[in-house]
Amino acid sequence: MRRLIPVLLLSLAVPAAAAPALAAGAAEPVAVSVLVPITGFLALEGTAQRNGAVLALDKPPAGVSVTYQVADTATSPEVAVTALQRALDREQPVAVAAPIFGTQMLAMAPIADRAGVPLVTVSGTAKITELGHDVVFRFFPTDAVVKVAQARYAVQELGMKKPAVLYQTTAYGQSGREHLARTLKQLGVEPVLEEAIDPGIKDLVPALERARAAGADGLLLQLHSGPTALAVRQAHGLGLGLPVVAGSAMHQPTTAALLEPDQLTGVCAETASSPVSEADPRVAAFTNAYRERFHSEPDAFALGQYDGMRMVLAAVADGARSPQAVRDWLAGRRYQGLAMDYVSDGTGNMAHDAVIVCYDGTGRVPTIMKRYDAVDGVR
Amino acid sequence: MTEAASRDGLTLEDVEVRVAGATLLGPVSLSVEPGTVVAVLGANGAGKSTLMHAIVGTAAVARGRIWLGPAEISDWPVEHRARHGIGWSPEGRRLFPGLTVEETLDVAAPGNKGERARRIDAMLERFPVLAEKRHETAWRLSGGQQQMLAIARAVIADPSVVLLDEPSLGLAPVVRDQVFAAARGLADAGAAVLLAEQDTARALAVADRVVVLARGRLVLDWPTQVAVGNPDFEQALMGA
Amino acid sequence: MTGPDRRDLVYLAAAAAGLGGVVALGDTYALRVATLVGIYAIAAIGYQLVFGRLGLLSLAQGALFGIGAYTSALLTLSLGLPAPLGIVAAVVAPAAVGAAVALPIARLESHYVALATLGLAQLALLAATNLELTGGANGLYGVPPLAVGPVEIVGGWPMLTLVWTLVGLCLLASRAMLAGGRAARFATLRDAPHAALTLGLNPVPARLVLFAAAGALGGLAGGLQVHGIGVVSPSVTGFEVMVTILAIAVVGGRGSGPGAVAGAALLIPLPEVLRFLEGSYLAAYGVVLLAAIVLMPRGLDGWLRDRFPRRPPAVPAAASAPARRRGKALAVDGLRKRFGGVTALDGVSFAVSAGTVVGLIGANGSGKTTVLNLISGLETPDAGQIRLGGVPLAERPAHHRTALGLGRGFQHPEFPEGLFVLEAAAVAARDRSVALAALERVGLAGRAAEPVAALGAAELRRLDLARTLATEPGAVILDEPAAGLTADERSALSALLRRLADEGLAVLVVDHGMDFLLPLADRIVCLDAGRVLAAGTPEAVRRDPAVVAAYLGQGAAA
Amino acid sequence: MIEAAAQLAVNAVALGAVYALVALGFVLVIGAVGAVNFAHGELVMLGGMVGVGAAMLLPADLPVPGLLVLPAVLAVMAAVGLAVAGIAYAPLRRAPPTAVFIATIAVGLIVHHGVTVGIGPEPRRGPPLIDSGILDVAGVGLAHQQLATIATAAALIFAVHFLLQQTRFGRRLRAAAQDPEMARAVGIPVRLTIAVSFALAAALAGAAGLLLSNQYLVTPTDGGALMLKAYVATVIGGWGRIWGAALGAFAIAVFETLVAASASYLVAEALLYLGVLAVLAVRPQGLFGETTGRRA
Repeated sequence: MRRLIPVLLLSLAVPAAAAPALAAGAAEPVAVSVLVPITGFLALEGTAQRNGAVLALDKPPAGVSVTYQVADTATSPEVAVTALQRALDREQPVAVAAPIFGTQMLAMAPIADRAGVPLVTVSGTAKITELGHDVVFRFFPTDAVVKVAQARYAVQELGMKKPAVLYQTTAYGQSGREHLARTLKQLGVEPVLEEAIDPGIKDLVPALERARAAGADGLLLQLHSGPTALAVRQAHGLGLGLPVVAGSAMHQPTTAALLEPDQLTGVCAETASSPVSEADPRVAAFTNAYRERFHSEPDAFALGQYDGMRMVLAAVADGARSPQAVRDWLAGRRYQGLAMDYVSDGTGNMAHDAVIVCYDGTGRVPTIMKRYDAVDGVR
Repeated sequence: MTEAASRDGLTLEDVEVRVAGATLLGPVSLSVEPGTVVAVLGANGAGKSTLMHAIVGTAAVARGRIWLGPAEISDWPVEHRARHGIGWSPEGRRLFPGLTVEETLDVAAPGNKGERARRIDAMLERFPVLAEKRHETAWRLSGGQQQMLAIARAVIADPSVVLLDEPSLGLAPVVRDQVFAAARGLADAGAAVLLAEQDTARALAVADRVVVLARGRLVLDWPTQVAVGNPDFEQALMGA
Repeated sequence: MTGPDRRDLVYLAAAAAGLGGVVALGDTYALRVATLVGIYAIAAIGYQLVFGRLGLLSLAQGALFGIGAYTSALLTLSLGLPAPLGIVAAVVAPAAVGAAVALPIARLESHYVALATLGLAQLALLAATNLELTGGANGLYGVPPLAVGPVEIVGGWPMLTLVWTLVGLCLLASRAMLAGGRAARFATLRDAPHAALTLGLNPVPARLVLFAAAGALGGLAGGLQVHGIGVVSPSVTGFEVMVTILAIAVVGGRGSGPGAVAGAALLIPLPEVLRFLEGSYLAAYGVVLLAAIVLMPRGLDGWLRDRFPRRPPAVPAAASAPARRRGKALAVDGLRKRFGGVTALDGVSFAVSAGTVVGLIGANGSGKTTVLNLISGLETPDAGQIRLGGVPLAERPAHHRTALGLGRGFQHPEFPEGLFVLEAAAVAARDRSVALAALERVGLAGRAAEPVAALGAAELRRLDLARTLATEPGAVILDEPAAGLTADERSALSALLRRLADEGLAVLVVDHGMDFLLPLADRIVCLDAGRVLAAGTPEAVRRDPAVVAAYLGQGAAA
Repeated sequence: MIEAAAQLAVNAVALGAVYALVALGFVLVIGAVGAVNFAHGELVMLGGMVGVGAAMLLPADLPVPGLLVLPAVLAVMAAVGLAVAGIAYAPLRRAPPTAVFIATIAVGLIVHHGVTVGIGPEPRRGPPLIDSGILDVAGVGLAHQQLATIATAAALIFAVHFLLQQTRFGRRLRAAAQDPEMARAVGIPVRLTIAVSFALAAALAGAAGLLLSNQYLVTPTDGGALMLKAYVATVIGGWGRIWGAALGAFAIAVFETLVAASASYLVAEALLYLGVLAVLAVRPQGLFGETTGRRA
């Protein structure tokens, strides 16, 4: 045990200065902490978050100097809280890039609230902005926005009357299912099947067969990347011939990469944006920079987190040097990001637009089929 | 067989085995000539099995030396000793329960496939009861068949030293006779046979020499003819 | 105890150094990590009771942790119960679950214990993830912090103090649970189950108590956790928590409470130390964990044990406790037993009067040990009756027979790891002076303060007899007590058995060596192939032609 | 409806065959050293990733890429198995079994996070075994892929069966697993057979990973669930029994496909674990009993 003491001490004393200080200007650097899940079942989304944040933080606007450090929040609230506590104590950040994992956000929000440090996230879990902690800023439309877009597109554009909903037994899946059900009800449509799917499940044919047996006329997916690709592929293989409107996982280029273009024919997905689909030169520049830096394709989570961190940096450039000042700036300003324009609805929801992207069967880059702007009536 | 004279014998020189500080065996000095059966008698716990373990290598020798012919094998690993002439049929037989008769013999036989098949056939010829059970798994054999298999497994590599530990345990009298006949046959074929037994009468009937162990020590080492009917021998045995 | 264990001093020094380190760092983060260490330490102290002391690889401790967390969260959130009451419920509910599963699970063999507990844990995880009540995968949030009156304990020093006070209390509670010779009894139940049964130790209450205690501590840790961070999600019932607790227990040293604390202090901060490696830190954690287990296969506590051996127990000054037991006659009548197709015993009857020694002889496989197993209750006869002092035994469980006055010695006695001679002898004794008296009778009193591991095979046999005598039996049955003894030892043993008989005990001795039994026994019973071949005085049996034939063979008899 | 049922049955067989490969490797190590290799699920995942990587090295548009990389996956994973034996088992031969358990947990962490960091967290698709196509059998469309998966898994299972039952090496391996000391005393090099068991187990895990990776994709987080399935299959089948473990694996696959299709995944999973508990309540020795380690 005695030998462990130095280890223990070392553990608590690893200096925050380990991160590279990227002094870009003469001004005293501000710190930002990037706390996202880069291991575990949300590692894919968390890595996109990290990459988006890093891309923004590496090139701060003129006159702003920023240091940052990345830490993993893994899969439990406990680890996220520890990481946040460490960041607050050791890094004194003006803002935190916070995990996409809603459960972790629920645990972190009260602590960040007490410290007055804004949490900038792309988590879709509706509840994180409903608890009165005015430090949570969400740069991705909540489920209350994207699920509305998904349901409306399925019902109003594709004419689904008897959809089957397949959702993951994770926070992402369950929250999405809840909002899908709500919107479908408002649209007067009742799902013929709602099937919960554990992430450890390999074969989705049983669920697809149940959908067929229930007489479904379309599939609404709320699954993570791998299972989404599997559902699309197995539905194609079974020859179900049903239209598919998937959750945001489907728009991720990593998901499309798992499928052949013909399997993607007619598959649509909701998302906040689709960086690889945009012709806008600013978005294209982002996409190229992302590819060059990370050798992978950016998705809407990366872009949302990028926009969020850019807005934080804009606040700093505008003279906000304290967490409180940055928080106030985020809460009070409108910001023109790459994916959309962001403005708080008063509770920290910054993104209010959703898009539906679809694949036409010729490639793995989707086209934006429909934009749902200001779904929640904000702006 | 004619090669008897060229075979290696077994020699133990002041061998001691200790476990957790207690001396279980020895010091024991003993030699077994090729072509002879030496019967090891003594009560349970007298050290008969420990003696065999020491020779096989499954018990560490704390002191003393063991020779196989001209080679000292005291430090050899177990499998090395097995491959160079020590065959062992342990107390309780310890067959591999999931293996068939043929498989059991195969894993213990040396040489290439043809050579092994030849040896297995020879062994099944020598133990006809096993021939009809060739493809039966070991745990389904009767006690006598299991014992025959254990002996066959011990000798299929044609070892120069054969150790038989309580081979007659739990067997019907007629089967016991077969086991002892087999032990004698091994010696007649040139092996040095060490036979630990409780069935004194049958052991004496096939042994050239008899040794008595008591509390880990050798208390008597006589030719069989001298021992049989000798009251001192009887005393040593009953008192052991 | 003769003063504090030096190992405890090492632990205390380490704890003081750890506290110093935390004070020196002083920030909320350091306090939080230290608090987390304490929370996992509590769960692991509990786990040590089942995993270490009962020797069962339970995979449910993580689930019990989760049940505690959810119980307290639900009660405080939906019923508005004050958090301290929630914590109480977080202790009670998992304790009840632990007790409820203790018996059905503990009768399973090792890997099946692991699977059954894993199955329960998976069901708990499934429920937590999919029930509305538990908030689904998102879990429950906004769980109020612990509060004393208006003062909230949200983190920092108050929470640290609370958690580590509880760690201390849990260590004391676990120590109390293992005091008074219970540690030795649990160890005997774990490592020497047959001996335990014949010494009258009942495994059922031990399992109930230890499983319940493990559940209580697991739940307490879960409750503290949930009120500390304000949310609970299914990840608390997940396999990762279980693996963490298991790793802490093994790295800390199986069975040791302080080891669990040390293991938590090593493993919980480790990812934090490695944080600078970003994504690779968990792989690095794996490397360190591997190194730790390879360097210390028996854990930190085992490693310390090698350097600071446990102090021997205090040996009572006087060992003059009078035996309380009166001699009782033992009789078996018509015992039959078959194993599969083999008839082991075929109608065996004989009696051992109080105050006499009866020798039971026969070739290997003749059924001697089976007779002893039936008398002591390790096996059940197919037919026949066993009476001790007139009381029928055959229907009673093995551990009841000790209380009725039966003692049994084994040919190859089992002893648990790490005990001292006196502790091993006292495992089923009324008190230690009785055990010391028993040691004196077998000539081991002088070695009472030595570790059992230091004894030789012959001495272990005597120790086995001593722990049997320490139960103050009215009849003893011994399996080859003289095997492997020297001539001097045999005559001492012979004298001892004679003295026991003279004190009124019924003594039944199985042996091979005629020279041992002939002068000692009042009567000899000779078994052959499961039947009584001959019975009578030693001289008569020795001259019996059937016995001579069986022993020396026809050739020698002729 | 009959078509759907037939389709599901084929899926159950395909999944069961692959799970059986997973369980087979798991049970081999248990048989050889009596210890649980907790890293086994991660080795399956690693095998899938090795297959993905190896396929990248092949020129595009080969007819049977999966079958071509299979030998490479087997070889690489066998080497990994030897490494696992060398670092997580050999130093702990004399240590308590729980030490091996923890050591393999550590190896699992290293593999899992090494892969996440090394090649990224995203799901991957392994190479198809053969060309994609549908074989029509009595109105039921059977994907070539699936048939090839079943055929490959079956071939490997029977190869292992052949190796264990029909070759001298396999017999020696079984003998060493049943009584190591006695095996040495008849001249069997037991340490070698143990090392080979680990290599074989990892190679089977790798093959399973390759088969899963095309049919069901592979992500670095797959290991845990696969490990649980192997564990459950092994215990249902009777600890240490090769064919029992394979049957247990099929039982799990049946729950995951047929039961899930007629009820739901949640019900299927709950029923599986309740069933396991019920089996243990009635038969504390597992469904098919336990023989390994018992003496004749």
